[in-house]
Amino acid sequence: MDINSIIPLLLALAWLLPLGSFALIVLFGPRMGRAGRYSAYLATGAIVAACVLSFAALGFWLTEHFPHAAAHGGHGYETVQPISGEWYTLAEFGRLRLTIGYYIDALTLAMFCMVTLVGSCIHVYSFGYMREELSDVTDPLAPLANGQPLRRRGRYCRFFQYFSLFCFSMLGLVIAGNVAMVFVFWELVGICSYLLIGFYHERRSASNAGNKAFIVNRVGDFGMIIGMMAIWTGLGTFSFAEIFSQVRPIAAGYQLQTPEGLSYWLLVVAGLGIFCGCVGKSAQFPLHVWLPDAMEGPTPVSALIHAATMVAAGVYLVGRFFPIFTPEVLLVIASVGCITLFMAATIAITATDIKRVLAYSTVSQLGFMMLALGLGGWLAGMLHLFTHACFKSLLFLCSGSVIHACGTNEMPEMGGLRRKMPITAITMLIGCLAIAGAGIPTLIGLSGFHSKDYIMAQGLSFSTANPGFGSIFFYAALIGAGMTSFYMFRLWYMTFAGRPRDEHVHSHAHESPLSMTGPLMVLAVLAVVAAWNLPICKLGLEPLLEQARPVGTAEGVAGGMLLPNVTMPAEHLAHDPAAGIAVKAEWSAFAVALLGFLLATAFYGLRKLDPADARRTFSPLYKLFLHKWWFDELYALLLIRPVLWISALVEAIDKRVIDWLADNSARAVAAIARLDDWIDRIFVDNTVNLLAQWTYSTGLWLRRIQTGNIRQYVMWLGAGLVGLFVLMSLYWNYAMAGG
Amino acid sequence: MSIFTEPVGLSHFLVVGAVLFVCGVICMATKRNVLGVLMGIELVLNGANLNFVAFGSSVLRPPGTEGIGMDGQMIALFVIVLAAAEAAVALAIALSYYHAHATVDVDRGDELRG
Amino acid sequence: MAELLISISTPDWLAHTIAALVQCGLLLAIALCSAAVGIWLERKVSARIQDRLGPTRVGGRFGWLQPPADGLKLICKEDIIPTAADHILFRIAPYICFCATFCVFLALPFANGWVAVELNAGAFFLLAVAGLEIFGVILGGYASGSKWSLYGAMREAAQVVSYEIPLGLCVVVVVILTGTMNLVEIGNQQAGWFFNWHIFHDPFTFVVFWVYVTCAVASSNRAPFDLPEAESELVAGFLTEYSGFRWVFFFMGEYASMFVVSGLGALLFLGGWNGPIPIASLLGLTPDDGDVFGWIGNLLGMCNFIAKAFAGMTFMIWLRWTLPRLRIDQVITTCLKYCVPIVSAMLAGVMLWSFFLPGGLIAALTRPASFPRSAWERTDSKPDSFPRSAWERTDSTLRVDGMRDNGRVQEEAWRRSLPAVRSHAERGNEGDFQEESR
Amino acid sequence: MDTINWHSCFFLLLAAIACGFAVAVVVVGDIVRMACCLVVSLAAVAGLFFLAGAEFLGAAQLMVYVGGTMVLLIFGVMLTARGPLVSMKIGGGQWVLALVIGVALFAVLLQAATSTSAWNGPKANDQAAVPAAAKQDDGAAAEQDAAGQLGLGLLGVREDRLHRQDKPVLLGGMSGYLLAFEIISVHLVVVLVGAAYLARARRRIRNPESRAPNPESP
Repeated sequence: MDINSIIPLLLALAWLLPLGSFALIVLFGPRMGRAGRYSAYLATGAIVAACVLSFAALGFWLTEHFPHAAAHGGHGYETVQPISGEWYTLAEFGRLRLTIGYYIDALTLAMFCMVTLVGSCIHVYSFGYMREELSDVTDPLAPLANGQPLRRRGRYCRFFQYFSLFCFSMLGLVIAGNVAMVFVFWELVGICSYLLIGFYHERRSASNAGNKAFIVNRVGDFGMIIGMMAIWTGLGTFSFAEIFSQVRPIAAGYQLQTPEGLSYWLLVVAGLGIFCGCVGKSAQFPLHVWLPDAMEGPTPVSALIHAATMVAAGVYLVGRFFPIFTPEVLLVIASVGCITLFMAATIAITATDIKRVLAYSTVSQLGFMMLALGLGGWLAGMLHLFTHACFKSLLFLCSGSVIHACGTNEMPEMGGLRRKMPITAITMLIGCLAIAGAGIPTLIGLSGFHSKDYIMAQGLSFSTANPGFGSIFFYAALIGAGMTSFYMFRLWYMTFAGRPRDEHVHSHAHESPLSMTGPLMVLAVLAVVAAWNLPICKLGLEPLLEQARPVGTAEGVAGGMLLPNVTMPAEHLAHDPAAGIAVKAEWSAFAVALLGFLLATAFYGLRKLDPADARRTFSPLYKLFLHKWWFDELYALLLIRPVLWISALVEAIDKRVIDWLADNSARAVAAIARLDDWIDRIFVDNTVNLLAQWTYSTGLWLRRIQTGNIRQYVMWLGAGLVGLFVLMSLYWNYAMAGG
Repeated sequence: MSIFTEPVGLSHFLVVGAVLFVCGVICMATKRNVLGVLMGIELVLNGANLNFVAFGSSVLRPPGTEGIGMDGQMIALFVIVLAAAEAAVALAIALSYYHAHATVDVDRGDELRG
Repeated sequence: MAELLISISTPDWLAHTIAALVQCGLLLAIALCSAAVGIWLERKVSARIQDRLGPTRVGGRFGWLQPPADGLKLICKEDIIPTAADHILFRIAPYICFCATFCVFLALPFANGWVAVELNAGAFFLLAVAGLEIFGVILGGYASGSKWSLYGAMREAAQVVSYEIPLGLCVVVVVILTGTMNLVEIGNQQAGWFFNWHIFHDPFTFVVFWVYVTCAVASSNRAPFDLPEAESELVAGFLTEYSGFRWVFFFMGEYASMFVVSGLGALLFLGGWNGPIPIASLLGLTPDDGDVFGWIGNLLGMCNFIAKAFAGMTFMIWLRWTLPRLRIDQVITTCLKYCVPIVSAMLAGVMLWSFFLPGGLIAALTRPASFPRSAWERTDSKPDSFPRSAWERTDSTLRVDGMRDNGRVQEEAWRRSLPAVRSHAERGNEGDFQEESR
Repeated sequence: MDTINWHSCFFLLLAAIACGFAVAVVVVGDIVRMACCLVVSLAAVAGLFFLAGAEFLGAAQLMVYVGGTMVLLIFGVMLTARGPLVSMKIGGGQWVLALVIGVALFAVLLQAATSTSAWNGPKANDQAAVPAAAKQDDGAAAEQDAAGQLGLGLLGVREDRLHRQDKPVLLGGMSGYLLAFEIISVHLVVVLVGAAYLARARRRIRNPESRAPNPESP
């Protein structure tokens, strides 16, 4: 077997294992041990096995395609042809084929490894975190009508069942070989997200958050369906390989061009539609409102789904569809990413709920990725996707550990926890450093340092290539990076440093069990090293991803129809030592990060400055940020109220007009029916009765013929025969027989 | 020119068939015994059968005319077989009738009269 | 004979009538003689079995004339008709019985071509007419007005109607084997040595023969199947009220029918007039050697046939005095549970045998392996002149064949395609084939 | 004096027997005598079949009708005529009515039978008389195989139609009765089963107390 068949096999196994686990838990979950405790082992075993299989597949891949630095040109690596194919054809409608296929390149493999590795950590973490679900749970946040807290049975196995389903869906989304399959699994992860956000569905806020997430995602999916239809209309296929080969044919040197049947604008619509779906899933402006509410779910859910994997799926899809995006679409992506990262960062600064801070941080980081992708930095965006997955899951798990210890989400009630929970404090510090991009410029840093530097460099490269408006993106990213540093350290200081602000909380706090701290440590290591290359062979995430770079995108994009002057510079330009862009970007990023760190230390660490003063000084801004830019209110005003008004109006019309009409027509019908009844009885019935009487009397008369005497019948028979003969001899001739 | 020297023709057979047929009909019409009626039926069938055979026979036809050929014998054969079947069923019905009425008089079986 | 009479200026109609009467007389003589000899044989054999001598005085040493003497005695007896009897039917019944048996002799060949009426459906006719005999028995039993008679008649009816089924199937077996229902033809096909007899044709016919024996005994009401006249239960069954001459008719009918079934068995299975050793043809007494020699050869064959028939009768008598009587349920069980299934299976077996081993076992074993085994390719003198199946026939073959023999040969081609009717077809064109082979 | 046509003579004889005993069936009152007359009549009809060249059919008629059917009839007679003889005479009026109808029917049938001159048989003074005789021989030869032809016909092959080329259906004589044969075979089986079911001995329903066997009662 060559790797072209063995890798799909391994990945398919890794993909289907969680499905098997899901099915088993669905069928036998509650019977697996007391309260289904062994279902956790089953689910974890499945994901760990999937992880092993994924890494095995990666190993096979490396034996064949070991990334070597390209000899010519001195930049980048060779792009490797992906392995694509189909396992099974579901249906064929004319030219449209719906298949279960695969499209495997280095990105797919890396995603598999990342999802399964992070997933494994979080599964293990959940052992400890979800322990209370093993017995009956009293939920004070879900009061009954009589004010008593709800008591319900634990849902331990259900949690892991959803987790398995989610892992299956996410892996399916990654391995999918065509858009239709992507869409199916896209919706499946949406379902899982919905189920897990509403895991505590007795809480009103949780069920509302679930609905909100689902409905907001529908808006994005609507756009995605439009994009799919545009692709299908223009290209007549859903398969990735065919789409890319048609949009960027070899004959054209892999340059973007519009194939026959697909106008340029349709391509724009397709790109925007796909991006619209990604906006919904990745919580970009203006559909970001669901993600912070989604923190109602258990913290491992937030870590796995709403930070590390699912929301990254949107970015992944943008990266996957990168070859078909025209400059206009890329600019839209960059703009949306830019707005998102800035806005979310500002909200994160003022938030006090620890998970909300992290949620807005996630939104902001996703904005970073979108920005990088939009500016042509495919590698930057993807690299940040992976590093972000590592440190954001770490951060969430740490926050989960804290919440588990304190029983509250509010940072103002915490403080001084570092002595009580040293491991959590240290790992979270590493996470903060990583997300803030700590490192020594031009030399080495934590994972976030490298990926963020790529983004900054691309932003700077873009602003260089497009003087004027181009610099907006760079500076927005720069400010965003500074704010990231600020709010992350604010979070750490408020939680772990200083004195305890709430004695009750502090006295109850304790370090989490090993099943929770273990994953924390693993992820902390990952958060540090994720972006590093191995010392000698130069193997790392970056060269690997470089293998998956869509062909033809390394040279940058320029000259859209609408925006002929915009240029998305090639990515390697930013790292050209001669231009010095990378160095500049690194130093500026380092500087703003340091500034943010110093500010945070001044405000919250050393308490030299009072945050309340700052609040008073920037009161309008503070209010704006605190109320999340009034997005929820805006949506309520723009969408929900009108809908309610229209509903009320329709209700009124229904009651006043339609009901009246219905009532009166019913009365009219009743009146007509009475008239009809009268006619019926007088005329029709009598007629029918008369006929029946005639029939009856005729029958009475005729029954006398039926004597029951066989011999009489025989005589009639004979007489009839004679009669027939006579008639025939009189009237019959051969012509009548048709002869 | 007597009948003894003339070859017989089709009509001769047909006349015999007609006699059998009419006898059968009269038998059916005049017998009160179920079995008598049954015998009448047999006679009628035989009369018809004789006609079939006669029409199918090549002996009885003037030269140059083509009759119904083997069809005549074939149909007659079927009639014989079906008549046997009919007789079996009819006898079974007669037995049932006897069990029910303690007689074989068909005039007594007029429960279905109008 | 009619021609002879016409030649001596007898009127035409009279000549024919006389000829017919003479032939009838001959047949009647045979029927009566066979009955008489049968009765004598019965007496002697039963006596021997019971360690007696039997009739010894009338007509010499062996009591030759005992049957005529018996007949004379019975004719002299008072003719009794019971008052409760249905007079007409009571009188008619013995005649019906005897006439039916006599009619059988019409179609029974005694030698090659020596048959009163050579019927194409001879075997079938014989069976049909032999079945009529019971009509007389039933009428007699009913008309006697006695319950014993009625019981006997009922038993007779049940038994004979049941046994007609396996009996007919046995005949069908032979008909399938020979492809004809003409009894003369059946007899001639067994010409030659005894291994040409149908009983030795294959293992199935051997079994069928014994089934035939059983059924023949049963259908002629002989012990151990003599329930209709079971003297220990029913006085004398349907014969109870009969006496004198009418009784003689029944009795002669019974013995004549014994002769008929024995003769039929000999004809169907034991080669008819063809002996174990073909004496006639060895001595040159075939019709080819001249009329007179042929006639002598036929005479020998007739003797052979009659000897076989009497051997069969002797066997039946032997059975009667050896075996006890069966119960009625045993009789019916023997018929429906044993004879019918066995003979059905044998029928299938014979069909398969004649399809797959048409030349017989020895021929099949000694035949070169390359020789085609299919039945329709067996003895085809011109394998390529006729298409294999009717469905392959082309118009050209039709036309050519039609010119040859006015459509006759084209029918041959047709029949050849169906193995079941092939031999039947060959028979019709035997002359043609002989000519071709010469 | 013309030569006597024995064929016609025997026809007359048998026709007289058939018709005479058929009339006897109508006239005779006793059921068993009727059956007897019927048998004779049917046997005569079988003879007529022989005369018409249908040997096999004649034998079948003898076997099935005269043998089988009549035995069944007599069975019926035996089983049903046990009770006290009830007079089953019918009134003279009905007789007259039946006779009128019968005679009328006979009249029309007779008219139909004799109206076609071609049916009156080959006349001696006809030009075709000599060929007719030859034809008769031919016919006899053809009829020799009647049983075989019938058998083939039942298997779906019409031998006597082999030369007919005028209609495509008849081409090759493929106009036999295989389907009818199969249907009739199945029909026979069904009828036998049905007849056995109808005629089965019904168990009388007795009172529960008398159902138990009583050893004292005979």
